Amino acid sequence: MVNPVLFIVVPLGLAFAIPLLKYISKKIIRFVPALAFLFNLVFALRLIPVVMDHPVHVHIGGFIPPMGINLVAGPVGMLFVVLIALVGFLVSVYAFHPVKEKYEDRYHILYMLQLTGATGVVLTGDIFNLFVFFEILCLASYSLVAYLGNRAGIESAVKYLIQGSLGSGLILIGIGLLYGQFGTLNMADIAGRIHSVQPVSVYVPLVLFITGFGVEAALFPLNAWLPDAHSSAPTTISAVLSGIAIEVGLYAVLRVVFTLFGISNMMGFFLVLGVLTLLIGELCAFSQDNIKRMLAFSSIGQIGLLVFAFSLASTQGITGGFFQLASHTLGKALLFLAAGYMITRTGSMEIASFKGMGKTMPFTSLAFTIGAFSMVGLPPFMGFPGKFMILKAALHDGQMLTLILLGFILIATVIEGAYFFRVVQVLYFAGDDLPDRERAPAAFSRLVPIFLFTGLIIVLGIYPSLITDLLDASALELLDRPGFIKSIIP
Amino acid sequence: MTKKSGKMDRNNIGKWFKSPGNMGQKYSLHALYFCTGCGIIEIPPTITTRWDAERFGVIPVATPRQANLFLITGYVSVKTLRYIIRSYEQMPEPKYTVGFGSCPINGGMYWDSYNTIKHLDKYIPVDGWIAGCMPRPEAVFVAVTHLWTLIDKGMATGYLKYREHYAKYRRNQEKILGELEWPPLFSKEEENEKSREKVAG
Amino acid sequence: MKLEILLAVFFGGSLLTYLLGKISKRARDILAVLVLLFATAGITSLYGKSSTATLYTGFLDFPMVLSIHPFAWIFALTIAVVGLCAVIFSWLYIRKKGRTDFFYFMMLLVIFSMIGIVLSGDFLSFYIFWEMMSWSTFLLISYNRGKAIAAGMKYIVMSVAGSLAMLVGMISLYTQTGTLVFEGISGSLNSASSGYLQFILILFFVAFGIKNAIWPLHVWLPPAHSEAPSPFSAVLSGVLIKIGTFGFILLIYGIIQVQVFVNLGHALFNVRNLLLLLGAVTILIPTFIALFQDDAKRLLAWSTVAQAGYIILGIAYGTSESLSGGTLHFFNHALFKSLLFMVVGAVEFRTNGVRDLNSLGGLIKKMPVTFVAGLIGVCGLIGVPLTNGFVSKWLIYHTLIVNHSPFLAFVALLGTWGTILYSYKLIHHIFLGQLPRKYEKLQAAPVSMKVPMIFLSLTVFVFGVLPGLPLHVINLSELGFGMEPLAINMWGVVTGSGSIQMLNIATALILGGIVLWLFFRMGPKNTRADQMDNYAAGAPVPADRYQYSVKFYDPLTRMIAPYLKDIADNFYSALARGIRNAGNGIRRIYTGDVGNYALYIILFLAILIFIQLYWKVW
Amino acid sequence: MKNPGKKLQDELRSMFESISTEGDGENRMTVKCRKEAVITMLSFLKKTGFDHLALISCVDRLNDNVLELVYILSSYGGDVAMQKLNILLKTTIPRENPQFYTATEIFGNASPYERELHELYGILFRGHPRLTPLFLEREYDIPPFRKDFDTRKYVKDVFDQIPFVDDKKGRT
Amino acid sequence: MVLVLQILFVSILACLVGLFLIGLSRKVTARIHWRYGPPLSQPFIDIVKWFSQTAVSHGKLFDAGMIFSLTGSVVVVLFLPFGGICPLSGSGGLLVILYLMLIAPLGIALSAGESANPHASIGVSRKMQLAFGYELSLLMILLSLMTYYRTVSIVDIVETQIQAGWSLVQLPLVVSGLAYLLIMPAIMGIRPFEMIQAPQEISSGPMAEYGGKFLAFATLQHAFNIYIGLSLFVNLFMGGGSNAGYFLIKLLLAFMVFQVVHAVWPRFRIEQAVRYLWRWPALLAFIGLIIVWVTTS
Repeated sequence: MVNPVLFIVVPLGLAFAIPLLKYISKKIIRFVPALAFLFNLVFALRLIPVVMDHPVHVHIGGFIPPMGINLVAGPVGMLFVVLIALVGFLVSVYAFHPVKEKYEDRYHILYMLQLTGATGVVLTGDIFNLFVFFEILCLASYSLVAYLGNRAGIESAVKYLIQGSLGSGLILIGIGLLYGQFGTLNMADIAGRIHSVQPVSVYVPLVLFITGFGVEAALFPLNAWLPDAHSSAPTTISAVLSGIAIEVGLYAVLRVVFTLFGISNMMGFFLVLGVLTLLIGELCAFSQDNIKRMLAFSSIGQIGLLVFAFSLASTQGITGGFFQLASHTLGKALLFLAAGYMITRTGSMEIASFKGMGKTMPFTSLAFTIGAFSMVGLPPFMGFPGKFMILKAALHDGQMLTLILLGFILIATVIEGAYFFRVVQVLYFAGDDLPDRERAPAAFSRLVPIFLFTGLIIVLGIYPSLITDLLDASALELLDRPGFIKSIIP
Repeated sequence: MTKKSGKMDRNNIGKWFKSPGNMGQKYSLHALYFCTGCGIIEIPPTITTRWDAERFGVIPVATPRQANLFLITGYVSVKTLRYIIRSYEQMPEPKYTVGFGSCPINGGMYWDSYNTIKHLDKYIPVDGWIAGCMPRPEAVFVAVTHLWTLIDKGMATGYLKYREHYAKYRRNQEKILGELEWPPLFSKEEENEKSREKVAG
Repeated sequence: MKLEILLAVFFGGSLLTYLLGKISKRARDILAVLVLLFATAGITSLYGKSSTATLYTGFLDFPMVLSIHPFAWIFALTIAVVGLCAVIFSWLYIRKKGRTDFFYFMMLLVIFSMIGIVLSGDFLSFYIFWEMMSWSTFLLISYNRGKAIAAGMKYIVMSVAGSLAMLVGMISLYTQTGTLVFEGISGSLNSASSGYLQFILILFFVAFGIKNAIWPLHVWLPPAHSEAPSPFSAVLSGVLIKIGTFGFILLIYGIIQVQVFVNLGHALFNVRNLLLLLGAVTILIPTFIALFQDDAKRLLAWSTVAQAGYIILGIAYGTSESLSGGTLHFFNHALFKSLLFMVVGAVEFRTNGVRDLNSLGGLIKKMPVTFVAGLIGVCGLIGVPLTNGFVSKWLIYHTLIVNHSPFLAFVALLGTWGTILYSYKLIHHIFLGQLPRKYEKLQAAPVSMKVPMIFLSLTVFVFGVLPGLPLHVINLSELGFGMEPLAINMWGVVTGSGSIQMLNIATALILGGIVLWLFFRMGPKNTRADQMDNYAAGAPVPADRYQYSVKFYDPLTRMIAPYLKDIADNFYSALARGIRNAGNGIRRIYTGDVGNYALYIILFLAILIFIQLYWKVW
Repeated sequence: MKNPGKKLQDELRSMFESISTEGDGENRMTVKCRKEAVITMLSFLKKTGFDHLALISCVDRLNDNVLELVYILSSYGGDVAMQKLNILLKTTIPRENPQFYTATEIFGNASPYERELHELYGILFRGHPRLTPLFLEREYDIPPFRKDFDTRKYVKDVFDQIPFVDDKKGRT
Repeated sequence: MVLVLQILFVSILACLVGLFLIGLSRKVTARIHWRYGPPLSQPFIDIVKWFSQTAVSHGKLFDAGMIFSLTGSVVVVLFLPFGGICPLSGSGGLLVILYLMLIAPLGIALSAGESANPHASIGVSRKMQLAFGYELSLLMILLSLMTYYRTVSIVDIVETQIQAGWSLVQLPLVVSGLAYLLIMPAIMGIRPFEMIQAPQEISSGPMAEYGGKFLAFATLQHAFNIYIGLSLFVNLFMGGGSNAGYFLIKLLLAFMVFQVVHAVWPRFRIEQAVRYLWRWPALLAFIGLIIVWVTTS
């Protein structure tokens, strides 16, 4: 039974080992990130059965809570660790082909830092430690967005930086207020004593946390950075950003709202906010003709759907939300990788330039189509059970507000179907049999991750009950706040 | 010799059973008026109230397919000959032609004109003539009654003559009109086969 | 033959066809037909049996159940037969075109998913097969590029909207009754309030209405049918449209029980009257629009929409006779409509791609067998007594009249006369009239196209003269729904207030025909005239300018035209434009200036605090 | 404008030399001129208001071996008095292979008249867009309307040569 | 055996009555035009003549279509009660009659289409439009009858009329009867609505290419058409007659009403005809249907 700390330590250590390894030979540094995340993936999967019955607690430096920093590896945490490790490993395999010759080692270091930050955020039980890892994640993302060095990349990175830092500033103020109020930084401890204080003074940190983490989680007004960042970042990075970074931001918001401050009737506001994000994301995506921006806006839309699912605040809703989160991570990573690979062939990001790609790159376009069908929620693919569970939860909830919002969700899904099918049609049917470009030999390292993602989407689409028990456990962990508190502070 | 105009034996049932074909043709002459020249002015009075050709079963019809009496009223110019021949050939088989007025007989007052046809029966067989430079309606009825007697005696066989001597007729037509657009109506072998059957019948 | 084996082999077969196509085209064609033959044999062997089999429970522990009962059997058999004929038909039709493996794979997938829908015993498998049918149809409609892409897009957007509505309806049924299996739902549904039932009916009405092309939701059908490749549009308009009918029958007669459905909700404003009204409108308006069409397949597409109206009338009326009339009309319509599409496809194949009615003509001289098939198809469409269309239409009219709703009967009968006009226009423009010079050297339809056409024409006749065969099976299914079956014998229907005996009508017509034929042969032999020897006031017949087909019913259509603006289509395009403008508008929010973004964050903070002050949320 | 014809006559006389005009100037006036002057005369008259060319006809004067062309003009556009006036413009051209200039540029409707004259009198109008036969079915070596065309001889050797279709059976 | 006799009797008699009525109509028209007119037996003479002519045929469908259309008319006659006799009443009511009545125009349409003559095609398209015109009101009238008597079979309607008196005088059906009167000339194809096969109109429409035998069949079909239109009217609205003689007198009476109109009226153009048929008779029929629907609901 491996100690959860290793999930953070190993990638961090290897990240800083890269400059040393560079002197031995330039080639092997490309394989280091893959190695690190393979380790994470294997051991995380081994840890899941353990975590299922009782969460694993690690007290760093031997200090017992609420003094020192402690890591809490509950089902939620492990779910995210697995997702991060899986996507990280496959994207790093995709990155065997160098994105750009110069500064390749810096790319790999930042990439590993980014994902270590993400893993750290997910596992930590201490709000300041949460902030630290969150900062590592954001900083690494800022620099990676600007990695390509072209004008668009730098400009969007700067915008992302400004907004991100504003958000982090707010979080820091929130932590300060909480620390001033309760004198401790341990989540469980704060959660236990949250109601002993009159609400107004606690409400301000809640709002600050939500806005801070919301910037990273791309809620409606806060996500202005996302379209530029994702479209100008290199393919692998935008896959990771859409796949992991936003989800981790959402995890942070969830952890704050559910465990730290407990459920309140803020949920109605979050329901509306979620559907608003969904509608705006889908409508913007509908009128895009650059494929990466379209996928970015569709990520915003999906986040809105997740927020709606989680704010139903019922076990079914949260399980559905987690399932949809997993399907979005895999689906969006697949879409970005496939689109990126096709962009290297067509040269431009315009959808119109993808005419007749069905003939020249059959496998990638097939993968893209399956990804698109899964995002829209067509049955044999992973998106369908996700939507199915969310709808079930919403209908089970049965209030009038939820039903009306459900109507909006359906309209948004139709719009989503419209623009995804439009791309599929361009791939296969547009263009009157132009002389098909010669089918270049597909780079093996690029196709493997795409195939693995597609396989996962189909398998989980047909047998969703493989991972539902893990999701139920994580939903329970989120919902029964006192259980979480008791398990950390005996 | 003036043949006594045939009495109307329409109600003689015996004759109906003996030769229904002839009787049918006699008492239901559906006329196709080829209105060339001045003769057509005479037709409306014959078919309307005052002279009423319908008493004898003669009614105007629209297309040659439905007609068995072909009335050519007035002078025949070279251009209209082409359409007369075409209409005549489109009529079903027991068909009778009647030249109306003196022009179809021998060119009438246009006897020396360069573009009128002098003797119509050089080009299509004509069974009966009605003399007069535009004969009156009564003359039409006399012609009709004469036609009855001809049909009775089996002498109104212009259509058979046309069929037998089609080559001669065709040659005359081509001599006047030059090359004709439609193929010859009776090709060689069909003609002798028909005539053989006629002889046998 | 167990159901899962049937479906598994079918799916495996279609995958194999795709792969085999890479190796040898001939083998792929034969395999495709073999797969369909196997399916047809399998289904026929299930006659009369009604069994259920749970497939697997991997999906969120909802059991996926397959079940067969006589009612589903009719649908399954029709789908298989029409699919078989379409695939045989497409042997030669598709050979010249590109991407043939893709075409066969998708065709078999569509037929597989339709049979899957019909055999499914619970809503989950029903929905999964429904979605697979939607997106494989989408891929097939946009098969031959150009305008087909827009048609495919219109189709998929509407069918996604429809299936989402069904998903919501299905899950709300689950929340109400706790199970997704049909029997379970119908068992525990009687407790539900009539308002809830009406809500469910409206939701399912949207889903099935779109597929069944009921009037306001029919907008996708004409472009989809005229752009899809002909063999597929035969399947599309023959059976795929009727999956919505299957859904309606399943819902109204299977789940909600027809007595409940009939007197549900307010006396006048209930779902049944809505369906009846829309059914009537669906009969009238498309029939008039079909008069205007100049493209053969678009005309047939509009006629499909009109005939779907009859079926809706039959089903929504609720009596056992109207149900049997509706189902029989589905069965008949599948036969003669796919026959007509094949005829148009054969003509299109021979004249390589000409579908415009005004440039064809006189093809009877060159394609006699196709003409006879087309004529029988058209007679079936109109409902001429010796064909099967007559029996089903008679049943529908008889119930409408006897149960005292003459206005619906009037609309349906008027629809039939509209059908006569546009179907004669179809036959006249393609086969009758002057043969243009450019088609002088046209060969007849190839054998592989003639066989399915002849087979379908025979079925149209056989079921016309012996309506007892299909009616017997329909009676079995009505017993399944717990309704008293119709009094039928082999030759027709015998009811208290009026009956039809096809024996008398058939013998009268045939004997009369023979007597008159002998009477006709009396008298001298007819001489044969060529088309150039027609009456043209003595003038020679001008070649290629002597065919009257443009603006065929102009005096009539000129009168109707001002009233026939296509309201539904304008509404949908306006909606699409609205969404696009909204999209562009909203895109303005992301102005690209970081100052605004920072402002947004602060704004968000302000809103949150405002909520707390105002509503004391926390 | 009591008497438009009088004014026109002296106007013409001043404009063109060697023309002679007679007629009372009330309703008909004939103008004779050389064949070269016809086209300019026509355009001049058209400008003064005689915008309607009623007919072009031709008289075959065999004995003085001349074909006389007559252009009949009338006026719709001019003022009321002028509308009563008809002008007959006459000119003469030699009989052997007669040629003349076409009037179609000035009066569009002249082309059928000229085709008719070409067919029936054999006058060749140079510059005519489409000088094809108009009515006649058959070709004639001497154009039929010429006086030296002997119709009786023509009938004798064309129509009478065609044999009757006699029939042994004595059918008519 | 009795059935076969009845069938023969009814079909031959119907044919004779039809032809006689055509002869009578030509005689009456002539008399109204103040001229003698042809003998009453003129149609029979015409048919004998036509059968002695060699006709010109344009192909197999040309003949088959003609036979198909005449068969349709003959079979319809068998379903209509002729006085007391109705040979095939058991197997079909008004709906079957309606559907059988569409075989005749379809047959002629097919054979005229085959004749590849645009006159015929224009004629057929006019015939179809006219049929669509009068069918609108005919359907409403028949529906009002069927709802009033609550039955689909025509024999029951005749029986109820024999006891309860003509339906023309039943109060709710008067309006429908009036509408029927207005559309009768269109159904029978006589003068105000004769634009389909009048010789003056585009050389007699569909008949443009019909020669000897075909003209005979077309006239027979026209005769049957007149008989069917009249007998439908008489059976449905004028009590239908308990024995054949009584029925024939009613037939003659009805025919004379329309014959007088036929003699003096000019011909409508096709769009005038359809516009008229869709305005006044349709309105009356619609009101009739509403009245019947309300009174018998």
